[in-house]
Amino acid sequence: MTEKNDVNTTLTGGQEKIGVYICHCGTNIAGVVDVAQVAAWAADKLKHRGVVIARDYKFMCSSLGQELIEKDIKELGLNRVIVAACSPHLHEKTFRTACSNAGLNPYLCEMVSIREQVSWVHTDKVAATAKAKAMISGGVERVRHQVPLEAMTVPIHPDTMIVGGGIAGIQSALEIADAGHHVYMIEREPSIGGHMAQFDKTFPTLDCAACILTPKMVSVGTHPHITLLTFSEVEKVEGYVGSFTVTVRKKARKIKEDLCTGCGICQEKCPKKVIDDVYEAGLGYRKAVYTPFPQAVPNFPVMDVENCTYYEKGTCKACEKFCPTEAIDFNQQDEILTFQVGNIVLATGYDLFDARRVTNYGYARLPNVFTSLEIERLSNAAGPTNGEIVLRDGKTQPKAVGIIHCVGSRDRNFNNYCSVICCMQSLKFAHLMHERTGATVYNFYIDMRTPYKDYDEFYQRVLEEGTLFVRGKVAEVTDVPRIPAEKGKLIIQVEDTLIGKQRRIPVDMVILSSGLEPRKDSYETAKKFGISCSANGWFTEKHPKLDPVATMTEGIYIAGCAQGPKDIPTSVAQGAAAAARVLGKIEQKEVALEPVRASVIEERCSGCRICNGLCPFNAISFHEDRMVTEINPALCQGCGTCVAACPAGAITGTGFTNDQIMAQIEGLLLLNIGQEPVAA
Amino acid sequence: MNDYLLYPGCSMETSARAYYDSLKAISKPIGLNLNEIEDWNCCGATEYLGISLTPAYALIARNLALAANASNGKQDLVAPCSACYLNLAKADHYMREQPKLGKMVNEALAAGGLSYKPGSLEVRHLLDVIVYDIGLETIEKNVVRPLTGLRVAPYLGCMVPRPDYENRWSDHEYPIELDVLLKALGADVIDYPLKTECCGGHMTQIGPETAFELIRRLIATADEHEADTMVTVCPMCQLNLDAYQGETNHFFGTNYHMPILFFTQLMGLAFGIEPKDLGFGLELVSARNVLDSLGVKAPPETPPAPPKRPRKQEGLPRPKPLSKGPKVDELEKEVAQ
Amino acid sequence: MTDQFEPTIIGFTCNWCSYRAADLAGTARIKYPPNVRLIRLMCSGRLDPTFVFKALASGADGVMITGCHPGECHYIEQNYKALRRFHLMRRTLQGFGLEPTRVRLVWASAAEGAKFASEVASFVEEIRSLGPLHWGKNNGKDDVQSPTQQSKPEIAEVPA
Amino acid sequence: MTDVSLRAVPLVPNPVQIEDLTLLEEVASRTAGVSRLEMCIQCGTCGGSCPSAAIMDHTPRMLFAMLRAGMREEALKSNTYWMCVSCYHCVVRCPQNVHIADVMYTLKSMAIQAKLYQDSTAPDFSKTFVEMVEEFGRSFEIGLASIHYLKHFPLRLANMTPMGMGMLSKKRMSLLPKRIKNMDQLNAILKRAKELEAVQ
Amino acid sequence: MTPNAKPKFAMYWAASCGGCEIAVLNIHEKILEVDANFDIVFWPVAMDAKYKDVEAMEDGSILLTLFNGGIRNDENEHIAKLLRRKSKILVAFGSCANEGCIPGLANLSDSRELVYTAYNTITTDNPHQIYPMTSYDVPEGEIHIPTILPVLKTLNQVVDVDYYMPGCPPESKQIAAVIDLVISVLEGKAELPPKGSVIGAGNSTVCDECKRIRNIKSIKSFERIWGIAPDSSLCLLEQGIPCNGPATRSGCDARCPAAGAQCIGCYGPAEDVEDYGARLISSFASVIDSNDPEEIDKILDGLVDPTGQFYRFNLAGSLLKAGVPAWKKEKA
Repeated sequence: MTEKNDVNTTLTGGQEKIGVYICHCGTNIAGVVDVAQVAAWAADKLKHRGVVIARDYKFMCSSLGQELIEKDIKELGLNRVIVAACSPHLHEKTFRTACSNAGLNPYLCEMVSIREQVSWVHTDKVAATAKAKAMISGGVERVRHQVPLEAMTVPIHPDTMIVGGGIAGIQSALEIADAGHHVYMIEREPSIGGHMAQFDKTFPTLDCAACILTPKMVSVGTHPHITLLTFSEVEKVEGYVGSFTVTVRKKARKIKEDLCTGCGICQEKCPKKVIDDVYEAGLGYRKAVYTPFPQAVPNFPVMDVENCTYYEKGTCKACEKFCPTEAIDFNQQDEILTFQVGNIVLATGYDLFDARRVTNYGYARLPNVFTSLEIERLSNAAGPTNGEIVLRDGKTQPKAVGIIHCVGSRDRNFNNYCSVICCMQSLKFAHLMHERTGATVYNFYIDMRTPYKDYDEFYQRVLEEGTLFVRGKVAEVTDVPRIPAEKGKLIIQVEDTLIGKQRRIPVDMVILSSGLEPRKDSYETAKKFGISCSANGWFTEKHPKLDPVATMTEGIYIAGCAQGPKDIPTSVAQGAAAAARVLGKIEQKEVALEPVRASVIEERCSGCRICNGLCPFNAISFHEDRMVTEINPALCQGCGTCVAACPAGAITGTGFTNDQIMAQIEGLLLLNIGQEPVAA
Repeated sequence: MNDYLLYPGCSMETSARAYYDSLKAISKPIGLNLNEIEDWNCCGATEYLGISLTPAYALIARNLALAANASNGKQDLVAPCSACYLNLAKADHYMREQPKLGKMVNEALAAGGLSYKPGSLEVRHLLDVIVYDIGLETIEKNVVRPLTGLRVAPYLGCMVPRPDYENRWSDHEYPIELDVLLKALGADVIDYPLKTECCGGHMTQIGPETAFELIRRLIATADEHEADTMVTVCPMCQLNLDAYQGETNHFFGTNYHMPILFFTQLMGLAFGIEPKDLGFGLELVSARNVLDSLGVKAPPETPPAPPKRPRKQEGLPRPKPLSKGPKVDELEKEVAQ
Repeated sequence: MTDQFEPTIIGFTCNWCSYRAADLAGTARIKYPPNVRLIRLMCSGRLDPTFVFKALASGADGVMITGCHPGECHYIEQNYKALRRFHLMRRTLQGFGLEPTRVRLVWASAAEGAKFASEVASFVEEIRSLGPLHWGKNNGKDDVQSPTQQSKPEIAEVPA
Repeated sequence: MTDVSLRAVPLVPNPVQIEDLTLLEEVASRTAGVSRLEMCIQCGTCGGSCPSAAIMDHTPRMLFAMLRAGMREEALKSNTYWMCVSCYHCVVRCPQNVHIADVMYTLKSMAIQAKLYQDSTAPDFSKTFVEMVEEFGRSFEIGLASIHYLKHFPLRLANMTPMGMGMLSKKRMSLLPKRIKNMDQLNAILKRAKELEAVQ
Repeated sequence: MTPNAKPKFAMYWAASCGGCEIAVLNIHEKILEVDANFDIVFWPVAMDAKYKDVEAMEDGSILLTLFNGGIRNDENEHIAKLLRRKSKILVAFGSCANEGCIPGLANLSDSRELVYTAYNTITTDNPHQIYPMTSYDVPEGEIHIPTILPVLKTLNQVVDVDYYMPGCPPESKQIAAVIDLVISVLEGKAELPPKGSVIGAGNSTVCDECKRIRNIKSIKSFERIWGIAPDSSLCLLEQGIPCNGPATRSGCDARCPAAGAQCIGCYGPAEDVEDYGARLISSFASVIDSNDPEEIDKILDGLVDPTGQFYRFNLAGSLLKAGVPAWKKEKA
C-alpha cells in the first residue's frame, strides 16, 4: 500500500509522527519511575519534536502492548516509534517485528532502556524519573534522524566445521551429518574422543565410558558426510555467517594415511618409551610412534618428533624398516587446507586444573596424592595398572582413602566458580574405591551439590556403602606425624565443621577432585573466531538463559565445556542443540544480515587511505584507478571505526550516523526543548 | 654496591644480637650497604594491633614516614625481623587498600609533623634482598668454606612468606628461597616439611603449653630428618626455639639438642668469617657441633653436587613439580649446577 | 536532594561488552548514581571525538567512554583505535584548558556489571569534586564582562 | 479430653537470640583493610589450618557465624582470637580471601573495650607490651617478661630463671630500656591517633 | 540621490590581517570587471567611506558584500549586523570570517590577559601600566573606542550568512571564478548555488588535489618538517609529518604539500564536517602503530601542541569555540 511507502521515506523536519511507549514492566519500572508523569511530559514537552502520542502500559512486550503500537501506527500514521522499556538486547526484535507487522520499517523503531539503566540501578525516584525523561528525549531526537533500512541477505554454505572432537563435538557432527549435510571435524589431538575417552566409569549410572563412546567415535570416523581432520588446528577464519573461509593446519603425522592400515607393528618395534602425559595422565608409557589408545579414531599412529630417536640421533628408523605398507614418511610436512563453511561449532572443551598449584595438598610432593584424572586411568581396566587401584609404589592397595572436593574451584586463590562435576565425580570415586579396594573412604566437601536426574540417588547409594563424609574444606595434607599412629601415613588436616573441631585423619591415598578450567589458549581461540570470553575465559553465549549455544557472532555456535563446566549429559545436549541451530540456518538457505553497515560517499572521498588499514574484516578496498576507497557491505560488520576515522567525513554508518548520535546527545542534555541540562 | 634502608627492629639489638652481628659481618663481602633509619621506633609486633587500630598503624607508619624521607624513592626498606617486615608491609598495603585508614594515620602523623604516601616505599625482607638482588652467584663467589655435609633444616616461620601482599615469594607454604641460599653455601639442605609452620609466637608468653607443643613438633621433625641445626630468618622464631627448647624438653621429658642459627651466621661461616664475629656462642642451645662438623672436614677442592632425594624410580611415574615462575626456575637452575 | 552539585555525564558504550555490563548491573540490581546517560554505539571504535566535544560543548560536565577489554573486542581490535584516539583527545582538551580527567576511558566486559557500576560511581565523584563545566552556558556568551569596560580605579590596580 | 498428666512440657525458647545485626558491620568497619567478613562460606579452612584450634573455645569459622548471628557477648567472651598466633595460614588459604588475622586483632580490641575477655593473661601481655612501647618507643623484653611473669606465671618464673640468666649473661637481654630520641614526636602522633580512634 | 544602474558591491575588513584584501587585488585586471559590473559603495581599505553613508542606504540595497575578518569587538559586530541588513548576498570571505582563523586562537585565553599581554610585550613601553578604556573624558567631551568581546566569533555566529568562501586567504583564481559566476548570474546565464553553500572551493579534501603517492598508513612517530628530509614524492603523513590535508577542504591545488610543506588547514573542514579538529584527532590517532598506552603516549609526544595543530584556523568555529580560560576567569 502506498501509505506504507510514505511513512518509510526519510523525513524532513515537521513531518515526524512519533509515538512514545513507556512500559511499566509490572512494578520493575513503574516502582521507581513515575511512568504516567513521563508519558504526560513526553506528550507535552516533546510535541514540537514530532511526538504525537505518548502512552504508558503495564507490559509493552505483551501481545496487547504490541497491538497498541500497531494500532497507533495504522490509525495515527506514526512514522517513528520509541519504546522505553527494558534493554534492547531483550526486546528490540519484539518491537521491531511489531512495527513491521504494522507496515513500518522495523529500523524506525528505537528502544530506550529505562529498566536496566534506570529503575533497576537507581533508588531516588525523582532523579530516576528525570533521567528517564532525558533518555526518552534522547531517543526521540535519535529516531527523528533514523532512516528506513533493508536487511541484506547472503546465501548459506551448507557445509559446517566443528572444532573439537570431544563428546560434545562428536554429538554435533553426527546430528548434522545424519541430516545429510557435510561436516569438517577438526581435532588437535591424534584421535577424537576427548576427556571422556580417558574415563573409566560415568556417573550416575556407572556405565563404562569406552563402551558408550567408542561406537560414536567409529561412526564419526566412517561417516560419508564427515571429513575428519585430527592432529590439526584451525589457523585462520575469514568471512561471515553463511560463508566462512577456514584455513586449517594438518600437522605432519609422519605417516602416510592412505597406506597405513593401523596394524600397530611400528609401535611394537619402536624402541623409545615415553611417559604419556596426555592420555595416561602421566601414569603410563607410550612409544615415540603411537596411537593414543587402542580404540583411537582414526587408527593411524603419529610420530612424536620431540622424542623419536631418529630425529634426535639421526638413526633408528625401526618403524620404517618393519612397516609392511611403507607408510612411514620421515619427511612428511604440515599441510595447509582451506575450505568454505556456512556455520561453525566450537566444542574445544576444557583443561584440568593443575593440582600442583595447591601446595598445601602436596600433589607432586607427596607421592600418594593423586589427581582425579590419574584415578580415572588407575581404575580403568585398560589403564597402566589394568584397573588395579594401588599406591605410587605400584603394588600396595590403600586401606584408607581421602577424597577432596573442590580442588581449585570455589576458591578465589584459584578459580572462584564451581566446577559442577567434582561432587559427582568424587562420589563416583568413593564408590569405586569402596568396590575395588574395600578401603575406608572419606569425602571432604564444602557443600554437596548433586542436582539433576538420579544424582542425589547416587549420593544416597554411596552413603549406604558407608563412605564417611566430612563437611570441611581440607586445610592441608601432610606426611609429618605428630603421634605414632600417623607415622607413614598421609594426614588430612581439616575442620569438621559439623562438630566445630579440627581433625587429623590418617589415610594411605589422597584423591584431589580437580576442577575444570578454560583451555589455556581460549582467548586466542575466541579472537580467532571473533567471539568473546567471560572474565574466567569461558566462551560467552549470546544469552545466558535464552540462547546458550549461540554466540554474539552469527554463524558461530558453542557446545560442551568450552562454554562452561558441565557434565557429559549436558555436553551432549548442547552438542545436539548447536547442531539443531546449524541445521536450522542451513534450511533457511540464506541469512539476513543486520543492515548496520558503513559506506563511502565517493565524491567526498579524496583517497587519503587513512581508513584502509583499519578494518579487521578486510571489508575496505582501495581503487587505484579512481583513487577512491570502497567498502564491501557483505564483509562489513558495522563497527563504525572507519566512519569515525575518516578525516573528510566521507564514510557514513547506517543506524549510527553522526546526525543520529549528535541529535541524541542534544536530546539527552534536553537542549532540544531549550532546557538547561538538568542534572539527575 | 646495593644501597638499602635498614629497619633493624628492637630484638636485633638484644635477643637477636647474633643476627645483627652476623649481618654486619657478611654485608661488606656481598656488597650490601644498609643505612639504618634515624630514630626508628618499635613496630608494635603482634601486640599493638590488638589494642586499637589507628594508634597501632600510626606507630608503624612513623617508621615508614622516616624511611620515605630518607629514601626519596631511591632505596628499598629492608627489615630482617619477620614481624617488623610484615607490620611495615601491612601498614603500607592497608593504607592503600583502605583510604580511610590512610587518611586517619596521616592525620595522626601530621601531629608529629610527618606524613606517608602509601606505596612510596618498597618494603622487603632481608632474605628476599639477598637472594634476588645480591644473587646466588655473588654468594657462591664468596664461599671459601663450603658447609659440606652440614645437614640444615631451613625454617622461615610464618610472617615472611605470608600473607605476602606483593607476591615476592615463590610460595606461601613451601618457599624455596632459603633452601637455595643454603645449598649455595654447600650445605646439605633437608626438605624440611614444616619450614613455614608456627614457632608458637607470643604463646610462649600467654599459653606456654601450646607453645611447647608447637616448638616440639618443629624440633622433633628436624631431629627426625637428622638435621644438625635449624636455620631461621626471624628473631622471634630463634628466640622461641632456642630459649624455650630447655623448657620444652623439660615439659615433654625429651632431650632434644637442636641448635637454632640465623641464616646470616651460616653465610658468615661459609665466607670464612670467624665464629665469634658471627655471634656464635650467644645461642642457648650450643652450636658447637655445627662448628666441629665443619672443623673436622676440610673443604674439598670441588664441592660435590647437592645430594638429591635418594629414591630410585620404581612403581608408577611421579608427576613433575610445578614451575613457580621464571624467577624461581632461574634460582633452582643456578643451584643445580 | 541535597544542594550538592549533581554533574551531568554522557557515557558511550559499545554494544557487546560495556552496554551488556550496564545491562548486567541492572539485572543484578547494583546501584549507581543517576548522573550518567548512556549512548549505545556498536563499538568503542565508532567513538568519534566530535561526540565528546559535542557533549562537553552542550552542557555535559564529563564524558565516559567505555568498551571491551583490550584483546576482547567483538570487532577483534577496534577498541585499540578508541584507546589511541582517547589519548590524543585528552592532550587536545588539555590545550583547551580543560581538566583531562573530565573524560574517562573504562574497559568493562559483559561480565563486569559491578565494575561498571563502581566506575560510574567513582567518575561521578571525581567530576563532582571538579565542579560544573557549563561550557555551553558560559562559552562565547556576552554575559562575561569585557576587560575594557572597567572603571578607572580598577585599571590603576591592574598588576604589572 | 486428653489426660492432664500427659500434657507435654512447653518448649523452652531458643536460647540463642539474634541480638544485633550491626555486630558484623562494626567488626568489619573496625578492621584494617577490607575485611570481606561477610563473604565467609563457612568452609572451615581457617579452623583446619589453625595451629591453636585445639585450645580455642570456637574455631574462627564458628566465631564468624556467631558474629553473623549478632551474638556480641558470646563472641567477645570467646578466647579464640587471644589464641591466634598470627601465622596467616588461614589468611592465605581462605577461599574467600577474608582478612581473618586482622579480624582477630579487631576482636581483641573490642573485647578489651567491652572488658569481656575471660582470661587476662593475653590482654595484659599486650597492654604491658604497649605501655613499654609508649614509654620508651622500643620494646623491652626483660621488663616485659618479668612484669608479665610475676603477674601470671609466678611459679614458672623459677624454671625460667636459668634461661633468663642465660639471656642476660649472653647480653641477649638489656637491663636498661633503650629510649628513642624523639619520644615527644611519637607521643604526639599516638595522642592524635587515639583521639581519632575515639571519635570513630 | 540618483539610483545607480549597476548593482552595489561592498567589502569589509573586521578582525583580520588584510591578506584577503590583497588576495582580491591579486585577481589583477579582473578587478576592472568588478568595477565595470559593480558600483563599489563601501570598501574601507580601497576607498573612503563613512558608516553613516552605509546606514543611510536602503536595506538590501547592496547586492554583494564580501565580509572578511572575525568579530572581535563591538564595532565589528555592529558593522556585521549593519551590512547584513543592507546586503542581499553576504559572503563570509576568508578563514577569519568563516571559522575565526589566527585571531580566533586568542579564544584559548582570557580576553583580559589578551589586553594585558598586548600592552606588556617587550616592544611595548608601558611603565605606568596604562590600558585602553572604552570611554574617556577629554575637554572636548567623551571619546569612545570599541569594546573588545570576551571571545572572537565567526560571522555566522553573529548574523545570518548566505555563502562561505574559505581560505587564508582565498585563492585569487577562486575569487575570480566566483566573480565570474556572480556576473554570469547577473547576465542571467547562471543560477546561484543554494543558500548556505561553500563557494570558491572543492567539495573533497586536499589529498584529492595532492600528487603525492599514498599507501596504507601506519605511524610509528610524528616528525617536524625540518626534523627529517621528507621524500618528495611520498605522502607526508605517511612520513610522520602531521599534514592536515586529509581533513582540509580542497580548492587550493594542494599548494603546500606540492611545495614540500605540510597542509596546515587554511581551507577549513570538508563538507558537512562539524568539527575540523576532531576529524584530524580521530584520523591521526587511528593510524598510530601501537596498542600499548605508554608507547602511544611516547608517539604522541611528537605532536607538539595538538590543539594548535588541529585548531589553528578553526578554533572559533569549532564545537568548543574557545578554551576554558576564556570564560572560567570571570568566576575567579
